[in-house]
Amino acid sequence: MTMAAALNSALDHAMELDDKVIIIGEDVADPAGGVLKVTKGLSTKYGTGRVRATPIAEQAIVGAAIGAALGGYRPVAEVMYMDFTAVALDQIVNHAAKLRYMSGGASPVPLTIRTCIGMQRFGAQHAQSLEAWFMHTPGIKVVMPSTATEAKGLLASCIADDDPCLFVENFAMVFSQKGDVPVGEFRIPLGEAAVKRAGSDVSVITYGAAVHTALEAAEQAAAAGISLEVIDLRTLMPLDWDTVLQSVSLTRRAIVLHDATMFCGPGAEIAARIHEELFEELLAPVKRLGAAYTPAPYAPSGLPFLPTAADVLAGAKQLTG
Amino acid sequence: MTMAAALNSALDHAMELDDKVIIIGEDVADPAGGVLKVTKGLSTKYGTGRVRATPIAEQAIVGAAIGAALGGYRPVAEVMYMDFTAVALDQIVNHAAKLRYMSGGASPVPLTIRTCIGMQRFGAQHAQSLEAWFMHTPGIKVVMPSTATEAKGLLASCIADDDPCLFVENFAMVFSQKGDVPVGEFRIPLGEAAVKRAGSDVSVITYGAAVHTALEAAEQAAAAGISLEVIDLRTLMPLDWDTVLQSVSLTRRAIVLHDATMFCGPGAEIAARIHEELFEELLAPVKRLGAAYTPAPYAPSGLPFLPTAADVLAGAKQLTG
Amino acid sequence: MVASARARERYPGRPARTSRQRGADGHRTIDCDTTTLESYEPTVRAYAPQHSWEQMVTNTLSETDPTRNALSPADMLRLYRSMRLIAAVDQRINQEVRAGTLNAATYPVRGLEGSCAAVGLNLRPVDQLVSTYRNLGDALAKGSSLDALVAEIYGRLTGASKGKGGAMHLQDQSVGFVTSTGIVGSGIPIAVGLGVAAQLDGSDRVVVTTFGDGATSIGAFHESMNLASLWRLPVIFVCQNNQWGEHTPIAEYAASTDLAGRAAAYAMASARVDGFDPIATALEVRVAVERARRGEGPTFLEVVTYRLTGHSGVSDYSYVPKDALARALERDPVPTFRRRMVEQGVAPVAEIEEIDSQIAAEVDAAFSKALEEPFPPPSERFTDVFADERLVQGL
Amino acid sequence: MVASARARERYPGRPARTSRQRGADGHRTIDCDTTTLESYEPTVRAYAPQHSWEQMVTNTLSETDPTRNALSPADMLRLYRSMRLIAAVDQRINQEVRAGTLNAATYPVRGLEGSCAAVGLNLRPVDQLVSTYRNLGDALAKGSSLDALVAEIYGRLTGASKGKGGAMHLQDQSVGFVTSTGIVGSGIPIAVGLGVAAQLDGSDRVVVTTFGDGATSIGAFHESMNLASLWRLPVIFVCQNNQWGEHTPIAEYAASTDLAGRAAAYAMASARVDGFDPIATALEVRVAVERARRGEGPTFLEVVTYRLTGHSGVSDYSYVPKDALARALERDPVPTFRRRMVEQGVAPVAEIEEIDSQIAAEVDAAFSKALEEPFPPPSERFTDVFADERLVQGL
Ligand SMILES: Cc1ncc(C[n+]2csc(CCOP(=O)(O)OP(=O)(O)O)c2C)c(N)n1
Ligand SMILES: Cc1ncc(C[n+]2csc(CCOP(=O)(O)OP(=O)(O)O)c2C)c(N)n1
Ligand SMILES: [Mg+2]
Ligand SMILES: [Mg+2]
Repeated sequence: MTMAAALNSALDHAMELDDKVIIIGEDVADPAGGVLKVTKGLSTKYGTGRVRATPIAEQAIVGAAIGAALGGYRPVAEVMYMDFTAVALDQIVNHAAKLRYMSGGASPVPLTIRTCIGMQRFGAQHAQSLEAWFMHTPGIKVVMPSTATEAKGLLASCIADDDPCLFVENFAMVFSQKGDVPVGEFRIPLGEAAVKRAGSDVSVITYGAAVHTALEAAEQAAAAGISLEVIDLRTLMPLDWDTVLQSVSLTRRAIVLHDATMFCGPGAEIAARIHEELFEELLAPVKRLGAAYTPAPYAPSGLPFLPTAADVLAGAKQLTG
Repeated sequence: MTMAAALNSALDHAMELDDKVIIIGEDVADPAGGVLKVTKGLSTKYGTGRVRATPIAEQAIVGAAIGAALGGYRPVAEVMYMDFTAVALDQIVNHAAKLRYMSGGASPVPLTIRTCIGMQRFGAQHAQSLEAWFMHTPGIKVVMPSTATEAKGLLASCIADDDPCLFVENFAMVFSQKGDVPVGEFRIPLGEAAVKRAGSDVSVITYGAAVHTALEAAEQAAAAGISLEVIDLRTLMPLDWDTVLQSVSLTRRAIVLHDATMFCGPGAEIAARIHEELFEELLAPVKRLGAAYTPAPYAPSGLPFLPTAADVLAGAKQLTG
Repeated sequence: MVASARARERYPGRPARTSRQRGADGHRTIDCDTTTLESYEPTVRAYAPQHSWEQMVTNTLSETDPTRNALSPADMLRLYRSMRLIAAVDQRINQEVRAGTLNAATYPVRGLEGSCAAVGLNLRPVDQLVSTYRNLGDALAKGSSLDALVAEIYGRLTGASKGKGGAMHLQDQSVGFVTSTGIVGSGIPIAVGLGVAAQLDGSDRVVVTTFGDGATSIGAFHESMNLASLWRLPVIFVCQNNQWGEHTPIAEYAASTDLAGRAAAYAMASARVDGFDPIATALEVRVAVERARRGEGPTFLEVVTYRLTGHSGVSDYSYVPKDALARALERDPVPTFRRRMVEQGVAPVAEIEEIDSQIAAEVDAAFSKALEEPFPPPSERFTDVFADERLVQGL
Repeated sequence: MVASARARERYPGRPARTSRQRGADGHRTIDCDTTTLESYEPTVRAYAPQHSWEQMVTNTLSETDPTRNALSPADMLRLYRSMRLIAAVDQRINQEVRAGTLNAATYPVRGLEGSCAAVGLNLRPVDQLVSTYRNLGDALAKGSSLDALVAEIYGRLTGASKGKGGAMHLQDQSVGFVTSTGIVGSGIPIAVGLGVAAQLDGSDRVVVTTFGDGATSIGAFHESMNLASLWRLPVIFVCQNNQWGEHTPIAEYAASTDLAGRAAAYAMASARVDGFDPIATALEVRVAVERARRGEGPTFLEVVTYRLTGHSGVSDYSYVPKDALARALERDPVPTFRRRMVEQGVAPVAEIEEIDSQIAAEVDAAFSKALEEPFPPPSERFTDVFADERLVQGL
């Protein structure tokens, strides 16, 4: 099953289980069923009252989803590409994330916002990983799966969660990631990282699409005699510090890897915290790898943008060398 | 001269010197002259063609400023409070910051966006320090002054700069900060930090309003026998790593202090980088102090939000203890 | 152009204005005014609105309209009580802010008492309202707890939001006063979403969202109007047109000052009403509420008043033309409505005086009580970020 | 309501539509259509537009309108050449994308050739244009370098943006093709700012911004329309109404499908024109451009066509109603206009054939050339982030 199908299955079960679950977004209704077909069939099954295709109006999409949440629903709003969260950011950060606090708990916002990281071949406005903005915003959870199965289980948890969640998909992975996804309803708890490969020399802390970069690097490193432990955070807020710190306390070396811009990115927080907690244990400073400090160059140009397995391998060699 | 007057003077000189400098924003024209009076008198002096009061429409304000910049002008756009940058974020990050790169250098955007951090007494939607979002956005400079004189000199540099600059003021400081500000045109180069107090035990790296927190803590620390060096970054992008690393290489202990949320904030980048560069020299891990991971609680409640001089002092004692 | 051209013929020398009629389907709508503005003058502008507020509201119910007195005496008394309460709390807050005994950003509602009360009169507790920073009138008219509001404004634990939200973000969920936002226009899409919930529930509850004239310039307003009309949601857009957005008068920021006319762009029913006349406003709100309850979709209501105070509790007000303000103050809703009630013999003067003093006492009591309430304990700092406060530990 | 009620009387049984007239001041404007939609049906919807495109454009220049042939033969040939070039490049790109030899996101412009060329015909090199991801027609019609565009699409150093911007972000500053944005509606405020610059310069240059029908739903559109009209900027808003926003037809996202009518909300002149008729479009654009040059402010132009392809170069197109598409294809602008030129004897067939083969050769040459150009060297990675590339070192 592709990640697209796994996400569809999570949505389907959630809607089946709870008729308060609704979907709001551009092109989400059939026959389109979403531009990546993730919502395919759902409007046919549950009606266009519950699966609402909208105008191109991200502020209204997210705002209406917040309102529906305040009105007792569990909306799943879709913002097509993560770059477009900038258009709706006021609703996300100033309202969804703050309403519970500003109301002293009277106004929880059980909202899930699905969005998708694009690709360099679209150019600089459809290729950004912007999760750092949301991690820096108190009051919203941030989830970024790397496999079809986890996508299903984590999305189900987001929808069932009583807090606003930003669920970040990835254009390439939606189609390329396939797996034996459990049928039926199932959930993976938010805030639990997964060790995707055990290792002893260097901990590679990562999430989302970069997990696959790390796993590829781990293969290559093994051939070079270096054992990488790959930790998939899965949830960035709340972040599973226990798993991270335990791994690094054993390997005593860490790489933080992500597709977001390195400067002031999620890796800065993770590296800083590891230094704070394991200052005495570390054999070398934590190495950070992220996107270059540039807008995404158009793919056909061949200019690099994202960190590669080779970068991870070089980092691991440097740390262990 | 207050910081408000200093900013006014910078704008006045810039407009006098270069008739391509224009101002766009809500209430910026006389008789209002800006809600904080920063643009007072300028529309009377230079006309409402060059000082344009706008509808309440931040996307149009920033977008029109970008367009005017592409059309050969040096606009200074005003977004009243930093929280409202969320409304205009698409224009700021996806356009102002990227246009030069996406055009291979054909479309520079010599734009300055002035905005202002509010206060807790306004509540959670008028009190955020969001500079981390912009530091994480390749292509835009970020400037945050702490004194009247520097406000003038740095704003002048932003306006003269050929890149988009976000210039962040602070509601309280606009009135409370006073100083002997040089009359006439003068500039402080972007990307140069200032050592605001020399010290030998701990480097406190900070910027904006928190500089005054640090200076207050330094007084108290001196009384307790601890010598703090206070570094005012002034510009967050580009960031003056030389000054930071040189200071920490001497003190071998560092606190990073800011009013932004600590989690995934600017301090994470600064701490991570210090660890990377001075891993062997550091006597203790870098200590970070920032706003709590909460929306800003309404001030009259008395709930704390921003780090205080006492927090800095406690941090310094911990590092030196 | 047709309608305004005709209007210009009828009233030569007066600014073009819209005509207002009942469409074939019985909905009140307004034709668009496509009058173009005077050409943009890059000179220092005189800060006077192009139209005086009297001109803007002359096309509401006339003095002789028989429906003008269609409210029962009981409803008129309810309106008055609500208006009086709003005015009393508003005055007290301004007094405290001016005296420095309340350190909060507050936004006076003087001038809006009647229009807020008129909305409240037509709503049931289950109906919902989303307001702005200028929220006091809406909050009280919707039936929010006076004690909880005042305590909130003072940042106390017994405040509606435990003192954490504050004056700009008043809410009382228990009576459908859902939220108030501090960011211009941003509550509008949220109200649309409450409308989606009401529609999906199959209930006949309605949602009102209030916002200023200035908010009509912002993108969120536009997106929300289209969506609400497209989905025929039970949402009433109440534009509190006080003719100023902070320091800027409407004619200096709106290409067309015919705000009600903008609803046509979204095929939405709309009306403009004299907001200084609580009865006219109440009747117009009633039409909109009934339409929404019947499932016939949203209405845009432009409620025209004039800002009788500075923008915020402490701000300068010298820039407002003295004559326009003086004329507006003559219509100050609470004293005007009180006079009318007395003149029309709706209630004996003694009864009205009794209401006045009862309210004065209630308000005094609420303020005294609030000042004795505890502040939220430090432990409240980290609650309500997420449902589970443990997630925030150590951050 | 008045106008549409009248229209309904005149055309009973047909969907209400707007009437279109010259106002007293000679500006063409459109009355608002306040027709409400059918009530919202929470059922699976049939994906067919409520109006067929023919109905939407019947109120443009009629066959007998004398101005219909007001373009000189030379201008008609220029139009044709421009259309043909756009079509040839568009076809070639689609072919390459389908063949997998070009790994880029591209957005076909088939159907827009005539309307893009009509805009280009009326602009001078110093005039400016801001486009979207569906930018190829605009880029070529504005006179951008063919070689620089094709090289850019292939990510080459000699591309207009050194290969770093790509297909979605074509630009050629040297001819006033300022920028193309990938985010719906976001180029519109930028065009408004170019209009501010033109106005401040005291020049008579004009700015055109193109965007899709779907972009009229987004906030940035609304904010920009108001600002441009308020400041009387020389900006022409060209809405390329191809009746679809990705998979969603206009009637399913727009509360009112009368897009031209929306300009009334901003007191802006507007017109709707048949975008499959390059001459009608060119004449309408001319009116708007002249108005802007005279300093009389902006115009909203709704150019109605139909999307003749999938949304992107590779996307599914099965959801589009076959009959509507077949009828639209009969009006495919390039062959239709070519036929008309031949029928009317605007130029001898041989001359037209000569143009066709010249263009085919030019396009072939540009693609061959592009494929031989170098890619940007690694050093280009960090240039153009800031003016000073040293600032990015080590980040
Ligand atoms: C998006 C945004 N921009 C600017 C502001 C600052 N601001 C607060 S109130 C106000 C004026 C609003 O005018 P109007 O909508 O007419 O409401 P009124 O205050 O007159 O009731 C402005 C500009 C804001 N809060 N939000
Ligand atoms: C803000 C934003 N939301 C969504 C998208 C995704 N998207 C790209 S094109 C498109 C449809 C646009 O339709 P329209 O404006 O009619 O232009 P057309 O593609 O038909 O030319 C959408 C939804 C986007 N690019 N930007
Ligand atoms: Mg107002
Ligand atoms: Mg379209």
